Order: sequence, then C-alpha cells, then structure tokens
Amino acid sequence: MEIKPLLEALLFVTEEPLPPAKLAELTGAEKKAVRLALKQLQKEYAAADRGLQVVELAGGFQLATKPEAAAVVEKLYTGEKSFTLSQAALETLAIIAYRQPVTRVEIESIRGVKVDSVLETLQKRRFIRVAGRKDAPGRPVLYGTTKEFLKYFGLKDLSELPQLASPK
Amino acid sequence: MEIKPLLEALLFVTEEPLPPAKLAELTGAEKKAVRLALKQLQKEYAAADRGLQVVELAGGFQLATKPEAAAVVEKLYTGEKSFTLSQAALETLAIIAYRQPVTRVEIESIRGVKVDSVLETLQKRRFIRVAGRKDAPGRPVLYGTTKEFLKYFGLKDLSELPQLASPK
Amino acid sequence: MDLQVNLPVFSGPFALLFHLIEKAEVDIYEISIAEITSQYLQALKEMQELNLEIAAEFLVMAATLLKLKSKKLLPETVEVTAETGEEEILVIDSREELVQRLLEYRYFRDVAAELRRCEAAQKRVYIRSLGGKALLVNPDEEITLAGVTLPALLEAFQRLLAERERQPQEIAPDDLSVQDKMQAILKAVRGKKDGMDFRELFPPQAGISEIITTFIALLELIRLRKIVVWQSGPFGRLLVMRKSRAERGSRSAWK
Repeated sequence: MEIKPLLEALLFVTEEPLPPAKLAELTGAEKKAVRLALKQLQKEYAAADRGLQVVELAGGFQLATKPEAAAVVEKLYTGEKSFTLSQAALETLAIIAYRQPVTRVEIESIRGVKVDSVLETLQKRRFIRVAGRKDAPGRPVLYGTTKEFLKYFGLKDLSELPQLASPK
Repeated sequence: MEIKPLLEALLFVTEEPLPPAKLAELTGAEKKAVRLALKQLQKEYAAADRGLQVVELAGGFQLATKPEAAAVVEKLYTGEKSFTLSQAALETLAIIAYRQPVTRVEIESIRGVKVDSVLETLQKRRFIRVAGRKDAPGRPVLYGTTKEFLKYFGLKDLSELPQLASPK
Repeated sequence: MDLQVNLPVFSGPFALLFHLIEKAEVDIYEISIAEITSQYLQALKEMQELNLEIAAEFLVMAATLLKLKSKKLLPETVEVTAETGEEEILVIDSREELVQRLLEYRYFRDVAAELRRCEAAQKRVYIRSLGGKALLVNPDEEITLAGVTLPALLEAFQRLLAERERQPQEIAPDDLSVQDKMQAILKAVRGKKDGMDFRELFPPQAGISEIITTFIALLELIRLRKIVVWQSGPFGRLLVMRKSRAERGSRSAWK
C-alpha cells in the first residue's frame, strides 16, 4: 500500500492526534513524504462533497467530522459533548495560557478571586499541569497548559491562541 | 450539506453498523437516495489510493480500515515498534496455548530446556497467567493464555480457545 | 422569588465592576470612585436580597473601594488603614491602580470570550473514540481465519502433535527460527493455486520442536495477513494459501 492510504487508515483509527514523526515511524516512510501525503489528504478531504476533514490538533493529525455535519452526528449521539467550561474556569485558563508558567497568586491577583478549586478542577480535567516551581520565597508551584487544552479548543499549538492587543 | 458527506460523517463516528433506514432517518433523506449515496461512497473508497472502506456488516454500514493497512494500524495499537517474540517465547507460548492449563515442568519436558525466564517474560507481557495449581505433589503452578495472547495473534476472544483435554 | 435576575453570576469582583461600568456606559479611564462605589454596594445589596451567595472577595472589593473613596476625601498625608484581613489579592492603593487592574482583567476576559468561541467551534467536530475496538474494524478478520476457526486449527495441531509424540523422538536442530519457518511456508505455498494441505507443512521427520516452530510461524503469517487457512467443508482438509490469491478468490463461497 502507498503511504497516503496508510496515513488515512492511521488518522482514522487513532484516538490521539498523531504527529508526523510518529506517522513516519509507523509507516516506515520519510518524514518529508509523510508531510506531503498529509497535505494531499488534507486537500482531498477539504472538498465540499466530503463529510470529514484532516484536523491538526496539539501538534498532531487526525480525521474528524466537518462542523457542517454536526447536527446530524449529534442526532446519533444525543447528550454528548454537553460539557462546557464555566466562566471562572475559562478566565483562569486564559490567564494560564497567556502567562504560563504562572503561579496561583498571580492568577488570583488578575481575577480578583481565589482559584484553588478552579485549579483543582482544571488539573483533574488535565487542561493544566504543574510546570515547575518559581524561584521565589516559598517556591510556589507554576502552572502551564497541556495538550488536552489545545485539543479541547481545537488549537494546533499555543501560537494559535487568539491574538488580542495586549493590555495597555 | 449534501447527503453523501453527511453519510460519510455518520459512518465515521458510529460504533455500530448503521442500516440504511437509520441513515435515512438521521439525514432526513429518502431511503433510495441513501442507498444511492452509499453505493457512491463505497465506490470512491474502493479506489486503491484509499486506506478506508465502506463495509456492510450485519445489515448496516460503517467505515473501516482496509485489510492492507492492518499491519500499520496494529503497530499503533500494540505500541511496540518492532516487538517480536523470541523463538523460545513463541514455542513456550504454543505449548501453553494448546495444553493449558500446564505446569512449568510439563513445558520443559516438551521443550527440553528450562523455561523459568521465558515464563517470566511472557507473564510480564501478559501473554500468560497463572491459571491455578495442579493437584499433584508440590502443587505446581498451572499456566494459561490470556486475552493479550489472542490479541497478539489477531484472534477474537478467549472463548474461541477450545477446552483441550490434557494429553495422554 | 422573581427569577428575572438581571445580575448574572459574576466570576469575580472585577467582572461585577465591569458589568457596572458597561451598564453606566462610562469610559474606563473616566470612572469616578464615588459613583462606582455606590453602584457596587447597591449591586451587592441586590445580590443579598436575591439570596445569592456572595464570595468573600466581593466584600473585600467593597472595602477596597470604600478605602479608595475615603482616601480621596482625606488629606493625602492621612494614612488609611482599611484592614481587610484578606490576602493580598485585592490590594489596590489608588484609582490609577484600580483602572490598571481593570484593564488587565478585561484583557483576559476578552481572551476567555475568544476561547469560548473556540470551544463552541470544536464542539461541532467529532472524532472517533472507539478505543480498542478500532482493532476490530477489519471485517475480514473473521474471513482471514474463516473457513477455519482457531479451535479447528488448534485441534488439527493437537492431533498432529499427539501423532508425532508417539513416534520415536529425534534430536531437533535448535537453530530453526520462526522467521526461517515463515519464509519456508511462504515459499511452499507460492504458486499453489488451490492452497496446500495443512499437514504437508509438517514433514514426517519433523520433531516436536520443529512442529511447534512451524505452527507458530503459521500463526504469525495469519496474524500478518500473509496467508489464510481455509477448510473445505465442515470436516474437510485444512488448506493454507497466500492471502493475495485468497483475496481474489470468490470469498463468499467460503462463508
């Protein structure tokens, strides 16, 4: 089998986005050939008469449904994906994403509220992780975002975060 | 979205094969139109440069990988780059598979060599497990194969293994 | 109780302050401490009347605002000590600092709104999450082994082994590898259009070790989908043949 159909099969079965290096390892092909075939696949699936797409998430690739098919897919899976993050969680994530690595106190001073329980929830959901300790009195824990965070928001990498004018 | 891409998305996400009637209900299209679009999809995926196929199973339809991609897909799932069992391990495994439950001494008498370390490796890889103890002097441990063993050889489940009577 | 609450649940005191500033349509740089303080206190009162739980930080902010307000009324030199007992989250010493903090908060509030949009967009995209089931998506799996079930194959092997075990044992060469045997089997079935008998794979002179090695090689080849084993009828012979040839054959005839 050629490399493109092999990639198609892998992007289909995988539960996690697969980085090009991993795809090269699995197929035994050159990384360059993998990238080329990925581009080709992406283009083919982009056609209007296709219901799927090749998405790039958290540094990897994966097959997924197109948003236009969501209504029909949701009929099949009623009640799924009902989970939405609270405003408090979202604000906290926003601060961590842009200011990482960041301490709890720094987050609290921006949001004006305690964030202990929000941090706990976000860590449980694996949206954030402990990224080290700050070289400061008490050596407070530093937080950073995870791959799970990127996947949840459909982002390739951190550079894809919405670019807003900096405060002031 | 047209009906074909919608079907493609549905055949992609579904866990169970979807019958045409169900597909018609989900997409709101005529059953006849569904059948036509399914035919078309099936034809498109049948092309040699595709790694997936539209399969008809138990009266329903579903996307699946093509058999030619199976080796690569399995590599992803076993997570072992090029794991192959050693000759000694394979022989031991064969004896256990068809003679189970079997003791270490019985295996050794067939293979003519000590199998302590092989058994340890196989147990670590979870290909075999302790299946009980033999009602004999010293009550030696009896070994049997596991689900992992079946998966490695691409077999469905343990119930497919016949209850082989002990030899002699 | 009237459920027409026009106060949404605020994620923090800054969020409430922003709500008030936006409602009053005041430029953030132009806020008057006196006005914002009275509006803030009024909002807290409303929240209390609605029996909404008010987090401690909202009260600290109230104290902070009152401190700023009184500071403005007093001569610069007088030190105001509005002891809050709270942590340093909301230590704000001047109107300018309050504006600064509000701006910073607004930035992240806007980012959060962007993330909310991303969240909504991603919710419309579905991936497969069938886990291990993905391994079984190959419907040919059964056909690969079909005609023959694993039990049938193992029974055939067991019979063979039992037969040979009765024969005098010879010293089997130890250098036979499964890899070699796999090659040998592939070579043996090559060109055999109708497959070859399972038993032919095991030469009469083969010892137990070789039989086992051959059998494992056979399983490996089935696993790798290089060969298939078919049974010609319920009690017929087991036929081994190359996968590619089998594919071309009429598969349904064997179902």
